Amino acid sequence: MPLAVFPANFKNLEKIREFYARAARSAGLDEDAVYDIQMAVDEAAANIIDHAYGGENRGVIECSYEIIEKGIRIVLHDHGKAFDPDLIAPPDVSSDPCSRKPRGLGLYFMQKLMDNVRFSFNGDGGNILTMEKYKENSC
Amino acid sequence: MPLAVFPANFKNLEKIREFYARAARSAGLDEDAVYDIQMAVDEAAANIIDHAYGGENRGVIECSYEIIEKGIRIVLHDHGKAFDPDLIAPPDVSSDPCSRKPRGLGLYFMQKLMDNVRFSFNGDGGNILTMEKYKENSC
Amino acid sequence: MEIKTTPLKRCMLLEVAGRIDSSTAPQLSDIFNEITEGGEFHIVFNMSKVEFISSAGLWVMVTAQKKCKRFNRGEVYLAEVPKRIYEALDLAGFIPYYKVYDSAAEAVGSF
Amino acid sequence: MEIKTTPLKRCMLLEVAGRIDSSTAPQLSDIFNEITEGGEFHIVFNMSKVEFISSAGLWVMVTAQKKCKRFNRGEVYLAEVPKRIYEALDLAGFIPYYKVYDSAAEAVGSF
Ligand SMILES: Nc1ncnc2c1ncn2[C@@H]1O[C@H](COP(=O)(O)OP(=O)(O)O)[C@@H](O)[C@H]1O
Ligand SMILES: Nc1ncnc2c1ncn2[C@@H]1O[C@H](COP(=O)(O)OP(=O)(O)O)[C@@H](O)[C@H]1O
Repeated sequence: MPLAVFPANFKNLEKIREFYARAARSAGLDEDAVYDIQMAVDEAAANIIDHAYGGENRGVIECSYEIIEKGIRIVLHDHGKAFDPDLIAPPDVSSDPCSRKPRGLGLYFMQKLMDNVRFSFNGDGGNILTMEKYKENSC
Repeated sequence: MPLAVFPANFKNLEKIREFYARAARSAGLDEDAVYDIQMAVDEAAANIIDHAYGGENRGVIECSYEIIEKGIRIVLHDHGKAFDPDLIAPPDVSSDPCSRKPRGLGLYFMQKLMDNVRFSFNGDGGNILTMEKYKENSC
Repeated sequence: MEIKTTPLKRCMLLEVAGRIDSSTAPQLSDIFNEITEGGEFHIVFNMSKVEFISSAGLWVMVTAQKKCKRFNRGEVYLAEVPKRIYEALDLAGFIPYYKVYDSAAEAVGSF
Repeated sequence: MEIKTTPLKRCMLLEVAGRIDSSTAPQLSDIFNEITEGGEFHIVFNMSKVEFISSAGLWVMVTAQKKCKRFNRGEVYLAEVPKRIYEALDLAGFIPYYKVYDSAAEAVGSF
């Protein structure tokens, strides 16, 4: 599993997106899928910075991936705060955004753009987010 | 001397420009010079149609060229009316175009865009316009 | 991210090139604030050169739209929105809240 | 030559793609006449896709400018003029008689 470790700050979001874009291309995914992956990992990493670490530069994000038969499996590992994704209500994307709180799109994008999204929280072992993206003809 | 004969009508202006564009490229002229040549031959051929023949489809325009050391020599040959270029006053390009008669730019463009412009009128032998365009570093 | 603003007779033309993520969204927010603090609430946001936008950037756009539409004093029009940016706006449910034009010229000419 | 017109709030946006020579200039003339006969004398001529223009085309532009400026009722603005087209306009001495804008959006936004 190729691995890259980035200090958890917003400047590094671009590097994280690029790291996974290259990985996705090498896994044979098309440019639409590459873009979806960039959006999903951006939201995931931004959440780690914002919510798990509660701010910039309070830890690192370990980024790894695995090329699988169907496409790519992405793993983001952090040592911040855990949370319960099941308690997070999905956004109401049919309501007027001007009257919504400007929050809650990140997890939603990850779920919409990726084929499989799983969190696991392991105490001192840290938090692991696994997302998979499949090629056009896989499911 | 490669030669192409076109019925003298406006539809053929594009073909005449293309004929000379290809010739100019094969003579090693750059794209700026190719464009200048296209403008000059367009004006020259339009004048033959408008003034020498007095309208469309009353004769042909014989288009030939010669690749010379300095660049290209273009020859347009028609059998329309002769005229005396020395009697044509150059346009006053510094005056308000809205108060000018909408005429008189063609010969001016030919002279400005080409390095050498010569008319010769030979009675039944027809009228011959020779224009030369030199490469950047020739003069 | 690069930002260009062009004040026009009846609106501000805003062009952004590059990526709008959590790192650069604050700059976009600043420029919208600068425009509205200058008293202009009619904005054409030409997105043709936006290569990436995350939810952080999308929310900045919503905040700007909200501010501009307040008191009926103006609006943010979008122009030349690239396919992937459009899809993100659509996924977020934001498309119904913007007039989207094929060209910046048409957007400007609709104020 | 392809022609596209887009009526906007305060002007007509005219876009022409291709070559304007003695063969196609009459079509350009027709479209200018159609616009002005429709009562619109504020025209943005987006030339970005004009590949060639001869004196025949240049004179059509002058005639349109003359008609639009009459009685102070309007003007033809030029936008996105390619280098070679600009040079032809310049050689003819026509540049001082047009406002030339880098983008159609700016031209539209200047009416
Ligand atoms: N990695 C994370 N660590 C801790 N909490 C998280 C994490 N990701 C998301 N959350 C929680 O889920 C909520 C929704 O996240 P998200 O959909 O990304 O929207 P936003 O980040 O804009 O609030 C967050 O407000 C936060 O409470
Ligand atoms: N090939 C030609 N045969 C006859 N007369 C010509 C020819 N070319 C130019 N002329 C004369 O020279 C004048 C100026 O020509 P030109 O500068 O091309 O402008 P325009 O064609 O717009 O009048 C023409 O009006 C015409 O009287």
